[in-house]
Amino acid sequence: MSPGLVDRDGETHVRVTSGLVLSKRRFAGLIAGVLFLFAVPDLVRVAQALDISFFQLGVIHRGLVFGFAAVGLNLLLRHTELVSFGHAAFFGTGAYTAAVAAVYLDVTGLLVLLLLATALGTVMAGVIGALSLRHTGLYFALLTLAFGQLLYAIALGQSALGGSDGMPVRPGEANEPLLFGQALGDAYGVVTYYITAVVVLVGLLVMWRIINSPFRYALDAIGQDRTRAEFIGLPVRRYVWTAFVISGVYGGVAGGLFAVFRRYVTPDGTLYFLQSGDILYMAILGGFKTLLGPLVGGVVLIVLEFVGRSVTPYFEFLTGTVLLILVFGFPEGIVGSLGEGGVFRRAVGQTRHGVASLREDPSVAGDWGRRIGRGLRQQIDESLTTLRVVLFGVS
Amino acid sequence: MVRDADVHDSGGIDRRGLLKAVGGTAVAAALAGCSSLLEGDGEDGPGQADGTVTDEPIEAGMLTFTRGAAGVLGIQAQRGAELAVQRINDVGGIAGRREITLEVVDEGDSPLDSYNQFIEEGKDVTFGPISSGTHAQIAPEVESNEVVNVGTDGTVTTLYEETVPDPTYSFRFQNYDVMECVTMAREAVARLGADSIETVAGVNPGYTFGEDEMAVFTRAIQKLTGAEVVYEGFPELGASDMSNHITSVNDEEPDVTFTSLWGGDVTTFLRQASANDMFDNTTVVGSILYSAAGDVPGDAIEGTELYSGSRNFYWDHPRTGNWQPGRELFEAAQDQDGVSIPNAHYMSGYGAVTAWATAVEKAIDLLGSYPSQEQIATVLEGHGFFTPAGYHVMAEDHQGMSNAVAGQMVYDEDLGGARLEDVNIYSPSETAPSPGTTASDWLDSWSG
Amino acid sequence: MASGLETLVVQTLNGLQFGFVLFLVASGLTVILGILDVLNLAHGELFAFGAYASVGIFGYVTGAIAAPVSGGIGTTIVFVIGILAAIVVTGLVLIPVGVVLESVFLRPIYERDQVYQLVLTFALLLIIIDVTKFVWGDVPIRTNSVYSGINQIPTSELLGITFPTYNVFAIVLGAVVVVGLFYFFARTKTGRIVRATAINREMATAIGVSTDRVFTLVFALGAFLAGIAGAVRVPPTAATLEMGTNPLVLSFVVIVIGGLGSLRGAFVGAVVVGVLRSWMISFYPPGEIAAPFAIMAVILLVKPEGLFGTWGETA
Amino acid sequence: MLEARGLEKTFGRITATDDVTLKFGREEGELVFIVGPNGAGKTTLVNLLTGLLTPDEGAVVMDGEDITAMSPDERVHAGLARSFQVVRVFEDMTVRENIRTVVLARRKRTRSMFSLADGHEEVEVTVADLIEKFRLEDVTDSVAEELPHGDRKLLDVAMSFGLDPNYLLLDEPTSGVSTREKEYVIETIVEVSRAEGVTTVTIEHDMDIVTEYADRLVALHQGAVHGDGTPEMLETDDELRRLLLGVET
Repeated sequence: MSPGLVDRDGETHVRVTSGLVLSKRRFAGLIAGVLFLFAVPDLVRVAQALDISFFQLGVIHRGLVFGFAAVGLNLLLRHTELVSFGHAAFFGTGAYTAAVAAVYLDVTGLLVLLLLATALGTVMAGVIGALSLRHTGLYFALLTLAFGQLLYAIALGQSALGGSDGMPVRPGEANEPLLFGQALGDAYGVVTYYITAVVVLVGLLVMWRIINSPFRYALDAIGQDRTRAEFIGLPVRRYVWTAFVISGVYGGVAGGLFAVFRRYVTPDGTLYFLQSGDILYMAILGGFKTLLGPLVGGVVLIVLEFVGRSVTPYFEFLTGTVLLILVFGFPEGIVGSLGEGGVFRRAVGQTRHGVASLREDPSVAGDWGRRIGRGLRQQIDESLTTLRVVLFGVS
Repeated sequence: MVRDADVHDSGGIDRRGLLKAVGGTAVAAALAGCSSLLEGDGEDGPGQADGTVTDEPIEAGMLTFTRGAAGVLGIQAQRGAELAVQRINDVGGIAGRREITLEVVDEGDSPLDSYNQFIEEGKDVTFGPISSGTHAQIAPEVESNEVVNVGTDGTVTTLYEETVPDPTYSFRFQNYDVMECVTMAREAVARLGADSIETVAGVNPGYTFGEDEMAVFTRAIQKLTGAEVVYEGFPELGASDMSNHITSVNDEEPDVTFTSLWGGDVTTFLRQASANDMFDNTTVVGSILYSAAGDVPGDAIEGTELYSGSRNFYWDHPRTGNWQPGRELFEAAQDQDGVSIPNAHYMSGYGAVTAWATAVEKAIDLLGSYPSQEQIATVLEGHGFFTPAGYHVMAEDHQGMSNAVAGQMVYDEDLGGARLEDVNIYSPSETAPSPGTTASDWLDSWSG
Repeated sequence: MASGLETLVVQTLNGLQFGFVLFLVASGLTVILGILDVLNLAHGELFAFGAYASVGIFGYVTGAIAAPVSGGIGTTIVFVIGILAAIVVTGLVLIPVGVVLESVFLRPIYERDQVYQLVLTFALLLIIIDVTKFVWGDVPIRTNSVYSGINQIPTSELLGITFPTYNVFAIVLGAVVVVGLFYFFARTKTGRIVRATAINREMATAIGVSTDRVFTLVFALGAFLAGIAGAVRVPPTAATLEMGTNPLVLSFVVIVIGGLGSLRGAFVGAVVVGVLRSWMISFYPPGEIAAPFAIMAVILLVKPEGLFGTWGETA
Repeated sequence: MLEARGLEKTFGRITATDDVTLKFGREEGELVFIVGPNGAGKTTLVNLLTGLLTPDEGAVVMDGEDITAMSPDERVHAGLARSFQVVRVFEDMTVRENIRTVVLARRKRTRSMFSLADGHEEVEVTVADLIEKFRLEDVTDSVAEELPHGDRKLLDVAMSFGLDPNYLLLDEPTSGVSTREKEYVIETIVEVSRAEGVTTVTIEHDMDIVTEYADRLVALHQGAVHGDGTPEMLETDDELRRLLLGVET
């Protein structure tokens, strides 16, 4: 099962590793994606020269890191169909672990900080998972949210953790985490980016293995029918808890990466429940039925917010509108919609069809307008009736 | 401490002396609020005629809160900075040639990214931020990017003690925790007498800043009076209900209640305190009550014992009747959007720009060419300059030093807001440790 | 002047007052959760929207009626009635807002994955914040004479304790709404229909209940209650863009404590959170922010399902 | 031997099972049918035996071991499987994936997180075998949600057989299936359970089917065992006839 070319359905495919066989086009996409990931620091320099200021290493880096947490969250969301609204808890635990280890224990090793962050993020996921997985559905979402907020409140109240000001991730004398004992100096931002890129790739590969494993089948079964899953012999609680912990590991790693590259952590930036929401929205935005979607969603959402803030004071409206369009128009998310059978392809087809019929007979435009108008009027009529009923009782 | 009455005639300051002190340039004069004195002068400041300075605009970036609750503080700082920039550009810019363009970005959500963008865009200088957390975050970045930053606020004590213990490029114009809390401790003693202060309480915003302020105030007032702390409450930022904290104060009836609430929270606090008759039970001193000057409910503070500090600037000190620069600043500020009454945060923006601009001009004087970042930083250390608030020094530890102002807060119908009355002035030596001494050691060294 | 007992009484009243406002927000959220099976993240913004809307309505009312400066029982009564009317009007203003949000945005997604409603209601949260900002601006806005006006009426002084009359007013109003709400669900026909829908959606449909109507009604009711809460909360403080977040998060805590979708649970939860938080502030001030979450954690350890079961069966 | 020992379960004021004691021997391929009017406690009994419900009183014993406190998934691995009255399959999976999941679960392969799910020879053989036995070849790659009802029922039962049980409890495998398909479904079940030697306990309302296929009949009424014997009971027990068929004699 070595890498190489194989023949499948009469077409040449590329075998990357056992089980990962891609069409030539997708293989090219994979290579391009990896190249792009590692070329970002250079592209940033090009963008700078062209005065494109929003394309910033720090912003892309933050997007990747949050997107990575979303990849973890997605294991729960996609397969067990559990909506966690508290993933910032693991992200924040990871981030704060790195900060505490650096400041109080004087741990200088960058990779050691990452390991510690991962370890504590995992433990936290174990604890919160055990407490919130007694429930499913929205109650589970609420519980994870509430536990996340509890951690937030704790971080906020501890002056040893810097309270609302947060704390630096700068170990004593060294003043910045060291890589193999070396200070990175000016290269710090770029080197930590590459570390993140490598971690992200490895994390994706691991996640790819998980979602192609028998365990994935168990999670899917649990997500689709919990009771039935129990009655085919799956230890549901234990499996869900395991999935929860795995997704927490991703959160912890992401938090550690964030702390290390930012060299500063705050409760608002890592633990607040809106961060949990962001992680969830990244998964949806990118396409939660896909492996890469959450990562793409992470980068897009962070860049969108960053750019949005500088172009309009009403960027919340902008973000909200994007999410609305997503829910009603592109529920499969960016990556999902680009894929085969996705909304995007279908829309292209429809537009082509529409343009063709418009060319044939321009009067169809009028028809379309009338149809839309009628739909709108119907909706308004219905709301008015409902309003009347609500206000004056059932007639 | 000096009573306002003793110095109210300082409006007659000697123009020549002033110009000499600040380097005698047009920019310095404009910023000190004396531009009118220079009209028809025809005399170019040094450095202006020198062809070694290009006329390329200077790009400045400012991080501040432009929206949300903290926008109450941040927009004042922004407008102050904008007015300073406008005054510099009115006299042709730095060295009469280089105009300043100021880009302001909200520091609300990802300030580090915004700061980095400034650096990537090649900003010549940055100002801000407001929040102490942001300041702690960006100060180390300022040092590694080697581009001068003059902070407008970011009051945290540990900034130049722990975060960046030996700063080169990071400066802070504004007073910090220690200065404003010690000022209020001294003010409490000045009003009530050390002997009548036996118990103190605090109602401070429930985040790091509020906790720090209460801690510093407590240490200072205990040194000055030996008072006991009987209650410390920390309502959440933007809390809609402070009755619990107020009831607790009522329960203890402390001689003095200290508060560092700011902005909208001040108004909520004062209203609910008044409704719960809290002012019958205690005297309130507040380090930044002034930030709600334009929003204070008149009926709530009528007849109360309420004292507010005002950091390094209070627009009516020296009396604007006599002090023309002060009055001009006040009037110019009132014409700006979103500033009903300019306050100390206004001055933090104005002063930060002034500190930097006057230092650059001084460096141009000395070098005959536009200075490098390192040279600007060197000149800024120990740099003295005037603003309409008076004289300021950027001390060797990079902390701006100025007189602090405090007085009784009263409602002024004509102004449509609160005013300070019966103002006391505290010199930097009374409110801050000298460079090289930490605040903690300094407070410890006070004899009880 | 103050005795320990008096402080305890006043702190408890403070907590009740806080708890009642919290209940107004949480009750709507929990009923929507119980019946529509939607966790409405935009609920806090309905509260904020009510607060903003009420400022104008209060302004109109207080402009028409003077505050009872010199007393006089007649002016006092007129003033209080005016304020009450303004609060109710604010609630009514929120009803069409709720109807539109439910029928236009929420209805199409009931059948979809739960995660989409979280995205949708979050999108609505963001949009409502900016609409509020667009209409009323970035600066906090206040009512002028409502708070001080009502406080001029002596009430608690009669009992010899210091407690603002406005807070008495808020408690009484909250109590009336609580009673009204329980009456509505227990005794009125519409209320029973709603409960029937909560217990068994299919059966309700089978006996000819339009679940669409019920859903809209419930959402509108939630908006109405949130609007009233916003209006009650504004006079002692201000309407700000951030004000929606805190009640939303605390409502989550209340729901977790009380039990999913339980109205009675929401009431007990809100009062417990309000009063315990209040005591915490006076006896252990640093615990203020963590208090509600700590209470929640303890209750979850003792009783993982929350204090009361599913709504509809126990209301 | 699967035993119910004095099982009792009440819901509020309703007694769903009242001191039920039954034994199902492990005679290879025995077909037991449970009959009784609506509300007789048939489903409750199955739920108690399989662990969906915990009895208030009494015990469930399988092959000599008390499994009352055992979780449903542990019971599956001990050799006890069931199907549901309302089809419970994994709706978004294809037929093959549904069965594959079951086979993986039964062999505890699902614990493996990093191996690939596809390409296990023995697993695939078992899956293909089940698909063939239950005549689902034509719909192997269809998503469960989109299957015709009869196929869904078969899939549900196929999944239960995929668990390789010693005792299989089927809750109305033919409910909601058209009369024509009923025959087909029940015959498949009978065929496979005889071939595999599984003791099958089936809840059934259709007395024609019961008469035709039952080796043994258990009748429940108001939560209690009304009768336990051969299908001839239907002919001889008038009360039972009245209860089940509404036939007055």
